Amino acid sequence: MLGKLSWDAIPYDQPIPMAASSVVALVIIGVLGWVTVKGYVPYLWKEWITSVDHKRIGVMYCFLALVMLLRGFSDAIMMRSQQALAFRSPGYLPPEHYDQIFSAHGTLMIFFVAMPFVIGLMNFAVPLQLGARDVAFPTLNSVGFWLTATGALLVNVSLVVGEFARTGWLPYPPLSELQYSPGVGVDYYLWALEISGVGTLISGVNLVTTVLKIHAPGMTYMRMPMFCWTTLAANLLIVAAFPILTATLAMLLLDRYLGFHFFTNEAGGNMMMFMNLIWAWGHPEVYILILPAFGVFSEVVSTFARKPLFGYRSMVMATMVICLLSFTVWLHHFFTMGAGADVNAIFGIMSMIIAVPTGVKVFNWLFTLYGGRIEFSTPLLWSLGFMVTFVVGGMTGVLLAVPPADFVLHNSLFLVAHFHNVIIGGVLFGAFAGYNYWFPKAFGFRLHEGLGKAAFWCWLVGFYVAFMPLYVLGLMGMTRRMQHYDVPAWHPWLLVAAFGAAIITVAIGLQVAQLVVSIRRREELRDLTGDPWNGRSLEWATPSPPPAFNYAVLPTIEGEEAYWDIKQRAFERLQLRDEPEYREIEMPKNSPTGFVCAFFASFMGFALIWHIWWLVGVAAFGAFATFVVFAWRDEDEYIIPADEVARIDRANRASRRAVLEQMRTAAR
Amino acid sequence: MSEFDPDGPTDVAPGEDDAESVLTYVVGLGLAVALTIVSFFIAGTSLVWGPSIPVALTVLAIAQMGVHLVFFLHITTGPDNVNNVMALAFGVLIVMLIMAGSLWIMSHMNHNMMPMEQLMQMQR
Amino acid sequence: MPAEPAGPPRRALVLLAPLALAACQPAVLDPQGSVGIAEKTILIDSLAIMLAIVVPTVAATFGFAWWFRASNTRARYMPHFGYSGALELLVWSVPLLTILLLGGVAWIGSHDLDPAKPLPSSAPPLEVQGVSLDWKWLFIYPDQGVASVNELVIPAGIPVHFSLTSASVMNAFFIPQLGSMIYTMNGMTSQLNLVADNPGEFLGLSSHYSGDGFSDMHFDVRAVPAARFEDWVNATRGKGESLDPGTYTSLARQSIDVRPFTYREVDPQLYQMIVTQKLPPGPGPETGQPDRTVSPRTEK
Amino acid sequence: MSGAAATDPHRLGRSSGHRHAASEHAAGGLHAKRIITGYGFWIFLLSDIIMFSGFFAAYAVLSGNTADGPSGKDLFDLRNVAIETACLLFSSFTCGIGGIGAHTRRGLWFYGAMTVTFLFGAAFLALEIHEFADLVARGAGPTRSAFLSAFFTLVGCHGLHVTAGLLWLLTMMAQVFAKGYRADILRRILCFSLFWHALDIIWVALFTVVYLMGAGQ
Ligand code: HEA
Ligand code: HEA
Ligand code: CUA
Ligand SMILES: [Cu+2]
Repeated sequence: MLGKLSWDAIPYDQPIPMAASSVVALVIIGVLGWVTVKGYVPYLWKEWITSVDHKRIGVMYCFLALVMLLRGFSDAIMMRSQQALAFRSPGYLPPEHYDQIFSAHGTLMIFFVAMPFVIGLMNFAVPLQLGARDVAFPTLNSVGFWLTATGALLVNVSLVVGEFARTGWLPYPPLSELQYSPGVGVDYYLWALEISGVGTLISGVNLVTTVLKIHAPGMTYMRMPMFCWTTLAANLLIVAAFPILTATLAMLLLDRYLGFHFFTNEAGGNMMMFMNLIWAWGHPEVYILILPAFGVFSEVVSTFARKPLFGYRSMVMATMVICLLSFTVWLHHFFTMGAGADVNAIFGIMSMIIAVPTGVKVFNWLFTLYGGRIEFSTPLLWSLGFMVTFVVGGMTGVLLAVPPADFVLHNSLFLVAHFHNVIIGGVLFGAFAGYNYWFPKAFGFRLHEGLGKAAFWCWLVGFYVAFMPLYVLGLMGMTRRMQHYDVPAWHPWLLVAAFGAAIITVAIGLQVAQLVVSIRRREELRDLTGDPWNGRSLEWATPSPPPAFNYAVLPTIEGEEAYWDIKQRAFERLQLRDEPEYREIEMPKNSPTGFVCAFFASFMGFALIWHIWWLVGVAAFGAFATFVVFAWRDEDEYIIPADEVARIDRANRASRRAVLEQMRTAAR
Repeated sequence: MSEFDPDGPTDVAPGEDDAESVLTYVVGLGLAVALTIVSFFIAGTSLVWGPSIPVALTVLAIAQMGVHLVFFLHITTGPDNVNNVMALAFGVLIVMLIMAGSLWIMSHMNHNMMPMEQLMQMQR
Repeated sequence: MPAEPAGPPRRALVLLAPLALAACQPAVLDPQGSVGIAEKTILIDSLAIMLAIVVPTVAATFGFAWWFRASNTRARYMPHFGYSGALELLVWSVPLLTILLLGGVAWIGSHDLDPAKPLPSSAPPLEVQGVSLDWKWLFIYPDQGVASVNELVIPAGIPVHFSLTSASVMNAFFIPQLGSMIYTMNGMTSQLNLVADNPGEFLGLSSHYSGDGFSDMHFDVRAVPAARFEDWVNATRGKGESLDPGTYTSLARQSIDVRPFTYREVDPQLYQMIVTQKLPPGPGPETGQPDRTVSPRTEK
Repeated sequence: MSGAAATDPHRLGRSSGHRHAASEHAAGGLHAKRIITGYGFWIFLLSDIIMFSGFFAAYAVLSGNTADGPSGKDLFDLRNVAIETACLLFSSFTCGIGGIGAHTRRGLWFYGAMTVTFLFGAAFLALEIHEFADLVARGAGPTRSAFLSAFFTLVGCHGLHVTAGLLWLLTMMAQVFAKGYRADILRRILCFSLFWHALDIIWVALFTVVYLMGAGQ
């Protein structure tokens, strides 16, 4: 009846996960209870869960990422403390638990923190920057989000019911084959990623189409803000890379469920093929993460340096070059598998070549700063922190791309330090820059600057203290994924690293405090103008938060810095353009399709993991029925009447006029 | 591509067809059938030098895919089709990279790591 | 388990080993063989090449950010400075040239230090066949006809040619102080050539995660003078079990924390039988009850 | 300051107020929507083709690993494949005709051609299932060797796509029946025919690489 599922699946004998998960469960029940008691459920359902508004979906992506970030971080703390303790001792986490932790940490951080964060930012900002009313496929957008959430849910359920994979964030066979991992952990991993992978693909298709096909009049490709370009590149990579992941994981699933022999030891299976295919996805994946971050920095640096982005065309070019090159380097993750000198050398050199367009980007940001009038706001601090940190991480990446150097550094903590250096110093800093930068646009009030800056400094210092020792340890020959060790020389460095993680904890505390304090003081932090940073791209032309339809009338774009140009003209003439003729606007209706899909997908995934075949059948039927209903739907849109549009836009114009008024008085 | 307005009314969706195109479908079908027949013929014949058969088959397959793209999916090089073709080119490039890269890597791996016995068998 | 208890002097040695190791850290930067030395040199050279442009970049970031701060009235504000052909050229060519140099290093280095490439030496290399098992290392000396577990004894100054495979899942064979690592995989045999220039004790480990017992998959490497190596072989021939398909099958079962021990003699076909899978791959976790499949714990 | 004059908002996916029927704009809006949907689906198809390339790569690498079991030469029946190919080719043709029928709102063309398409597709599927069943019965199922795993996965994945296509085709016919040739329905038909033609392209690669080259080896 319940397949492999029984009461034994709950790890009573492991106090730590039990305690952790009961706390989480209590918090979830508490939040749900509070929401229900307060009567927020209808609001949440109508305004968020079924929303097809790209801004709302973007916010939900970021929210998911932040929650999962906390979960991934608790794993990180556990690993750091385990390794601090486990010198000639078993520490406090037995191997089968420790192994789940680093696997879950990597999986969560990459797929459910970094991915949703950047996708959320892109979803939120890109249509606004393009001067569009919405994305190309609003309902599918919601489906994509909810399938991602399903994946995150499954990974977290594994904490309580059963176990998570103990095979690392990429489950190399044959270890991940049924013979060597008979538990459900790998199945959790596989189904979570298959399901959320579909979600990611959908959102990739959506954003590619949006950037290429939906623009305000006059918004030609070479006038798009840099963030739109990096979005295009990142989503092209999603569209091209995620299918490979889906296919590869499907093969592993077939091996595990139906006894196929893709990667088994027996019957001619070839595990090297898995490595080959997974990295053919995996390397583009890291650029999927970093490119949107690059876009955020481009926006932030130019805004706060009060200058246009230096070398715009070169930046576009560099972005597209990175996009293509990222598919030519994947072997650098397995130089030590024995492909031979020619293959290693070619892929090594291809990897290094990526440093050229990346370097171009770094230098262009540098020259954007040059001659600027730099305002050290929180987003800019994150960007500067990124510029100094990322070049170090990129440099160690290039070092790893030299095959003979990689022969002694592969799989060492040096590698772990490299990728945290680029991911934290690049992706995460970018996400936080974007979070601070666009928060007022999304919610109508700014985040507290003081706490934001404090969090930044703790993060920066904490990062260096936590990860520089790992470079040293890697050079001392310490490999990754060690549950315990006997080498005395490693111990002090691991203690330092643990201390660094503690500093990061403080940073996170400050960041949470920043959010809480900002919400409580939202009135004094209110952004009345819709343009809190004196921005340059189009999103700042809308009120904060923007209305559902974004633009009452689509703006006409006449230059590279769409809003800046409009603003300058207004400043020169000290008056706004004439009021346009308002018309009614047609917007897509909210739809529960995404949520319902995800509902069935969650059950289907869970049932597949536990071999509960009847439930698989029921859920599959439900999903199919949803799809048919969706396919059958009539275009459902609703009309926002012209008066309503006029009312909202006039308010926006009034606030802008007030700014002009101030300028006029100042000019006198 | 830079100043090309993506939303100009000249743009077409991939697969867009107009009422006159029955003829293109007929031509496409004819070409596709012909190419298929040649492929099957070559695979089964001894008239062609054996080792060149895979090459010939590959060329024929590429030709046939081209026929399908042009006559069935209506992908052309016209200015209204730039975006569609660019996307296609990107996709084809990635497919080529993955296929060629995988085969190249894996042939080296398999060669370098073949167990001694099999290696000797192969040398024989 | 044929873990024959080591005699008192040996046990002392095992206990002392970590101390000896502690003395020769950091490992990769303190190489003890020509392969490791070359790799360290390449590592440091490459780093230096890159630092030459990374350090100025970081410095410029600080410098520009500081000088052009909004409150600095002496800094010139250039609100329209968004393009410069000369700078553009610089920005593309500097990294390109650096990479050209580095790429050359990578090309030559990959070929010179290819793990499968035999090392130049007047003496013929010592053949060692290594097998990674769950979770220990088996080293077979085909020419000497002996084998050891979790202990690798090699003559100093003479190159060693390793043929490596795995009995079950993937691992990687790595002795940080001697240089290159390489993966071990079932059904395949990878080649690695290393040399220890001088006698010494080194830490060897698996650098590719392979399951619950992974952290204990380290082994002692003892490079001894050539004459002492003969002594070791002779002493080994005198004790322990013999390794044949039967004993191998029981060794292949999952177990961790195996003390080093040796085999008196080895079936000369054994390695080939493992590589060609005539001996089936290691069995993996022993799962009895259904609940065990949920989370099979290792027996400690 | 978003005070730009209302210049042709209909170039956007979401047309603002086309009920005002400044009518040539309204048409433009619909046209744009068709382009957007078609383009999105085109991108999706490309990603699907890339997924196939993953399976293709696996097949190409594993095709020699027969584990002393049967190889392609022993198993493939080219006559069967030729008939399958013919089915798909003709169904692609009739699908195109059906699309034109829908566009020109000629029910007979549309329903007739799409029914023929369905029948050809179903025939293809039947032949494939028969082939698979036969192989399994001969002890050459997907668990026999890595080669057969890859073969069944690659060809089976295409077969699953065809199945999905057939279901989709039925819904499309039902939708036209229930709702008529509305713009959104026509858009869906456009996507469907793109899908169906793309499956054909994949099949060309498949019969060439798997069957023709496999049987010749
Ligand atoms: C996005 C990717 C990402 C990120 C951000 C991190 C962040 C961190 N990682 Fe992670 N790590 C990986 C990806 C990542 N890691 C991967 C892929 C692996 C490999 C797994 C494997 O081996 O298979 C790995 C492995 C890994 C290891 C294992 C090393 C080993 O193999 O031995 C360790 C050890 O300590 C570690 C530590 C840390 C630490 C201390 C952080 C810290 O920097 C933690 C940072 C903390 C946060 C990111 C939380 C921040 C939260 C907030 C700021 C909340 C704010 C909230 C509101 C505003 C409401 N990581
Ligand atoms: C956001 C993520 C991200 C980014 C951006 C990068 C960027 C790069 N990475 Fe990294 N990498 C990872 C995430 C990332 N990586 C992860 C997660 C892993 C491990 C996965 C695992 O095994 O679990 C990994 C592993 C990894 C390896 C495998 C090591 C091993 O397993 O042994 C290699 C080897 O070549 C490598 C190289 C590079 C290179 C060359 C870059 C380049 O793109 C960097 C380019 C940037 C610069 C160079 C800095 C700026 C440039 C200049 C200032 C110009 C001047 C500089 C020069 C000319 C040198 N990475
Ligand atoms: Cu795996 Cu050789
Ligand atoms: Cu990479």
